[in-house]
Amino acid sequence: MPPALLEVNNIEVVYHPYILVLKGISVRVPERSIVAILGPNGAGKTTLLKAVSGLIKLDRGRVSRGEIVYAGERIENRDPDDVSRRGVIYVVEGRRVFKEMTVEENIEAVAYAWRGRGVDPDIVYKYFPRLRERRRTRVGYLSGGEQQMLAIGLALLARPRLLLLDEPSLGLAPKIVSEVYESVRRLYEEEKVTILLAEQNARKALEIADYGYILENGKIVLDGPAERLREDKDVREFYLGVRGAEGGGYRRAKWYRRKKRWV
Amino acid sequence: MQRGALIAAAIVVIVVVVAAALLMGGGAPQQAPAQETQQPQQAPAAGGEAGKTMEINVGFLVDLSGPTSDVGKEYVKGAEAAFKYFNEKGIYTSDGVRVKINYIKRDYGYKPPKAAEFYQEFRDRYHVVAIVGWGTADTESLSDQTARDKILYISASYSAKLVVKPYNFFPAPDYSTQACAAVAWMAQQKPGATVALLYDHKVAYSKSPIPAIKAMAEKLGLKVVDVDLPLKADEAAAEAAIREAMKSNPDFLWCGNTIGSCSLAARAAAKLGLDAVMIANVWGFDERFPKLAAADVAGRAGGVSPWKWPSVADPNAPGYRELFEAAKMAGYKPEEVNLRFMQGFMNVWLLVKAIERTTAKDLQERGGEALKEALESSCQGEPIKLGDITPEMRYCPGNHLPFKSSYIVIWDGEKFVFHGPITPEGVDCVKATLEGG
Amino acid sequence: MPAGVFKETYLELMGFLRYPIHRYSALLAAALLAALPMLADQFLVTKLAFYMVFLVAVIGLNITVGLAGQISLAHAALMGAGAYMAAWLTLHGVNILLALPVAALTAAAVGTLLSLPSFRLKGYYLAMASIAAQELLFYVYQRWVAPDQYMPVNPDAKMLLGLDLSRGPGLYYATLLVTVLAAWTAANIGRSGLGRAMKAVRDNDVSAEIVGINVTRVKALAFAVGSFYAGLAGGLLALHLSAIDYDNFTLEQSIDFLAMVLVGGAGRVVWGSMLGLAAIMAGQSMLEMMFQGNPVYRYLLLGAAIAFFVVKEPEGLIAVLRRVKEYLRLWPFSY
Amino acid sequence: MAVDVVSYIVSGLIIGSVYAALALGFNIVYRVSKSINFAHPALVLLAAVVAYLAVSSGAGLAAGVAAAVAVGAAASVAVERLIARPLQGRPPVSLIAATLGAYYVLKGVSMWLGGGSIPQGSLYASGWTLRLGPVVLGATDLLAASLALGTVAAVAALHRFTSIGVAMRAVAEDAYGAAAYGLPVRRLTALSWALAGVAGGLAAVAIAVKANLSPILEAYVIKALAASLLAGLDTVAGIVVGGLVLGVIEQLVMYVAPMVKIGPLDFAGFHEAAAYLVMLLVLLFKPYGLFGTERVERV
Repeated sequence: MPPALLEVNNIEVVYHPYILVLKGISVRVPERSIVAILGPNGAGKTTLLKAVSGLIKLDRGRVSRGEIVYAGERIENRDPDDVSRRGVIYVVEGRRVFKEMTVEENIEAVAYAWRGRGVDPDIVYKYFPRLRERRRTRVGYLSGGEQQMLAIGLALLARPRLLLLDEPSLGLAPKIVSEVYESVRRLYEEEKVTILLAEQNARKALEIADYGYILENGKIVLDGPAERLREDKDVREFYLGVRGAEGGGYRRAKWYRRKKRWV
Repeated sequence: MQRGALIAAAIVVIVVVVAAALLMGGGAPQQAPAQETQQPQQAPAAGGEAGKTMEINVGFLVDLSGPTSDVGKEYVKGAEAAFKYFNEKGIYTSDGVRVKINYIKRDYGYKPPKAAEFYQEFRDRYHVVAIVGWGTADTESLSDQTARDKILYISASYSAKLVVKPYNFFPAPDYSTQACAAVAWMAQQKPGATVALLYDHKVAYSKSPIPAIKAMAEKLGLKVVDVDLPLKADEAAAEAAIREAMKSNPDFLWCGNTIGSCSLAARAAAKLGLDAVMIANVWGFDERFPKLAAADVAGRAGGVSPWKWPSVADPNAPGYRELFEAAKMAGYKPEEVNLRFMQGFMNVWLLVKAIERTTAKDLQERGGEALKEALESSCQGEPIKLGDITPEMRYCPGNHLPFKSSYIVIWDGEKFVFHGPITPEGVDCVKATLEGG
Repeated sequence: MPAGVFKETYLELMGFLRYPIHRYSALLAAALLAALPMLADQFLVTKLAFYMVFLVAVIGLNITVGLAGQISLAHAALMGAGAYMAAWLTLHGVNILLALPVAALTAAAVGTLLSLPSFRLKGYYLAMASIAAQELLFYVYQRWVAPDQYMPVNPDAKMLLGLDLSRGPGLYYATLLVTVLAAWTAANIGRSGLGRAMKAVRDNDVSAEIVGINVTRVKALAFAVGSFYAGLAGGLLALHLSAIDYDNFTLEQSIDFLAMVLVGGAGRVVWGSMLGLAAIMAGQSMLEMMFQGNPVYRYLLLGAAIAFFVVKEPEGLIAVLRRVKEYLRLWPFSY
Repeated sequence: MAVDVVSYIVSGLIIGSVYAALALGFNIVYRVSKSINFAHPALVLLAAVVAYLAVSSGAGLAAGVAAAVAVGAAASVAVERLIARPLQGRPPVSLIAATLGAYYVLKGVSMWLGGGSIPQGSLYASGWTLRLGPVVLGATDLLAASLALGTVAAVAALHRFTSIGVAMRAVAEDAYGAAAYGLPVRRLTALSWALAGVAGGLAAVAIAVKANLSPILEAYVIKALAASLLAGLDTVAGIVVGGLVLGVIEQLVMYVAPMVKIGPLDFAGFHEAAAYLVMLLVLLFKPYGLFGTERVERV
């Protein structure tokens, strides 16, 4: 197997001082692909992305075992700005943009981080043209979808090689979600970025992803190419909301809980 | 655990150091606490004990870190120079026993709870016979306690309330009597004049002489108006006070605060074009005033001083000679000897005078009480004089006002001109203050 | 938990002196404190008693700040309310022991008023509101309560059955009694339902509200109880001093109180307060004795020590103590 | 009468602008580290002492300003590096306690520089005055006000018009998010502290010109803390308004106080409390300041 752009090998993550969140996770993200991490609330998706981006440090957590290899280099437990300087940009969950500042100022602030590297502020407007109309508006007054677009746009300023997207669909109307995913697809194709996507909305994620991992309680319970996951009976039932042929959803659900067939 | 061990070690070290400090008393000067009884015990009290020595402990309460630390520092220099000077020259009781003063210096930062704490330390740990102290509020509020504990207290505060306290002394007229001298001078300069009284209405020290000033002004036919000038004034607050004063078109200003706000008030007066002469009380005016005012205040700024300043006095005159010798011995240049330095020096000198008027036995057995009576012996007997710095001083039981005259010092743009001495007549200024406030 | 000790009921587990060693050390401490005037010299005894006054105040602030999380920089002013009330009562012939509870209640009443801003404010804003309250009260003391700068305390009101409570052993025992009672009560507040409600409000007042805690009431009580202690300390101050000076109750003093709580250990009401007091107030005095008359070293060393310990141990000196205790417990085989 | 009031108001505006500059240091640090920096009063004191020493050694006022700025920035960065950074992510009270420690240290250093205590002295002397009708402006007024307003304006311009300033604001608003986007959060935080120190140094000179250097100089900085809140903490504009309002209120109370007497109560010196009274009322009725944005509580 050729080395992937990002390889997470059997890592464990603890939060200060003893809370174990991830146990033995391995994820592989090949260059020029979209890999989706699926799973319910609290499964550890965000922690995984934070561990990759180094932001876990700000939460007083650390990778206690295993390694994270990015482009042939180990990056676990590095400072977040060190990691981002290597081209790994993390778009934080919940539309973490600077709400007290205008769209333009948001772009200016983030562009400051990449000054001297030929930043093109217009790249934000290129993918999200409606932000251009609102560039003098305080971001706090933008709609949720626009804020999410800005968040992704700001990440683009870094010309990332690997984009970590955390729940871009969170709290957005279905129509807006589609719009956001449209843009993600587009920038994946045009900007030649690799994307690691954490989502609860498995249907949307698997639409654009090449490969998927399913995470529960800090462990990977299933993985496979997107099309296979889309066809998987359990995934269909529990993540895509398609009722299986056997019927008796609730009873089967209990059976599933008892059986824990993925463990 | 490694870290625990380190911290444990650190704590042990701190505890040991602190305990050592507590037990040994830290600095050198007070390593012999309360040893006054040892030597004289073997010595019969009758006179002619030349060659014997005894030690006494004296508390020294100073402000080196608080709001008055700037003048406090100079005062401490003078007092310490005096301790050194007299200790080396030799202090002898009337029966010829040499007394060595150990002083215990404590910086209370102008904070009354600290003063109370250190007072207890002086009393219970060092069994001091006397305290050389500092501010008005702390001295006044401790005065009843010192009377009960029979500890002589010489303060840098000359509040009128201290005049009637049995154990409080100072080598100057009280603030009220000084202020009355200023009022008398103003009446001399311009009969019927209007005086604006600038002082902080909330501070004991600033308020202290005000009733006496009013009584004196009434007697001499001067008009007075009250104006609040905060002790912590900035320029804006000083200007507001001067504008308020200007409403009554005053001929004179009395500034009852310390030099900080008085100098800013003088600056504001110059700026706003108020043509009046400001007289500040003793802590409101000294050598630095023109520089602090940083404006043209020539002929319009002055202060009260019960003594001639060392900078204008003859350095070879009695009193001043000792002052300069002491300064030289402590390593200060003559130009560093200023009014505040002299005030510190004088307070210690007064203590020395008290010791010289006691017998060793008396001092050893009755401590502060003996010193108090020694100073009060000047009431009927021979008066006390600190060279030419002070006139003859008499302290009487119930009335510790040693003399009444003060100079008025005016900055004429190049030098300080001394007028007087002036003795206020016709009004009992101490009484006026005690009854009025 | 020491080996061989078993707790069978919740009541036992929550007991105040849970283990034999607690009981023995409490007895030993009590005996030592009671016998101190016979053992130590007068100076140490008086000094200790004087620190106890401030300990009571710090304990109070530790309840408001440490337990309930309401930052207050008006504690010195509240202490003033108690001190002036006590002094005023003695001037009207009331015995100081009677004046003490009245003083405490007065301060509690004032403190409850001061809790008003806490219903809407938090953190920085609340701290500023308390600074404002401190300065307003200070003005009232300066100008209207004690215009002569200090209010004398009637020494005749400090007698109890012929024993002078204002000096010597009388002073020590009177202060000790009040302090121990206050500390005991305070330690128990932390373990009561009210104490737990306070901690809930401190950790997250919105959540506390959701789980059914009357946040407004708890905040008001936190201020009331804290101020009660401040007032009690003020009353004790009136017992110790011959006059009450308004400069006892400055913002600077309030800041010092807060520093004592934070440095000692916020939330550990008794031990944290004691350590904080020892570090700052006693530390200052000791440094003053060591470098007498040179405040520079006092400031440098004290400040550096505070900053160092807080950075190394953000939970306060109490955490250091815990560590040391743990180390000693395992000593010499620490693994 | 009315004419009289004008000159009081002008005085208030001048000292108010100095309060604003003094408050700026609190504000910048609060925004970036979410805590009151109790070391700031001592930092201002230290900068003022340094400026005074430079001026009294004959180096001139400009050298004094430069020295104050350098020392202010250095002290502030040291506090950030040694205290604020290790405490990052801890509850704000830790930072309050630790900066109290820094306060003592900086005060000790100031006293050491002053030869054992804080010296007393004036930074600038001039008899020059400008008369505009009833209003008299002195050279110290113009110097202090222009220094103070210049400081505030420079900081505001930096924050608004330069990339680095905008980036500093981003870090102040959301350090976590900023780190995710690759902003050098540590460096920008340190820079913000340095900026607070620079502002403190300039403000120190302004207040020392207006009030002389003295051991009570810190008192004004504490008062400025009140100004920082009056208008809310969010904007530099708020600081200016807060400072000016505080200054004017003080002066107006000084104007009115001698005429007011309610029963036995008189109001001499009430200006010292009046600002706090106003602040308390503002906080009670507009909890987040006159212009502050209300924060929505989330669990």
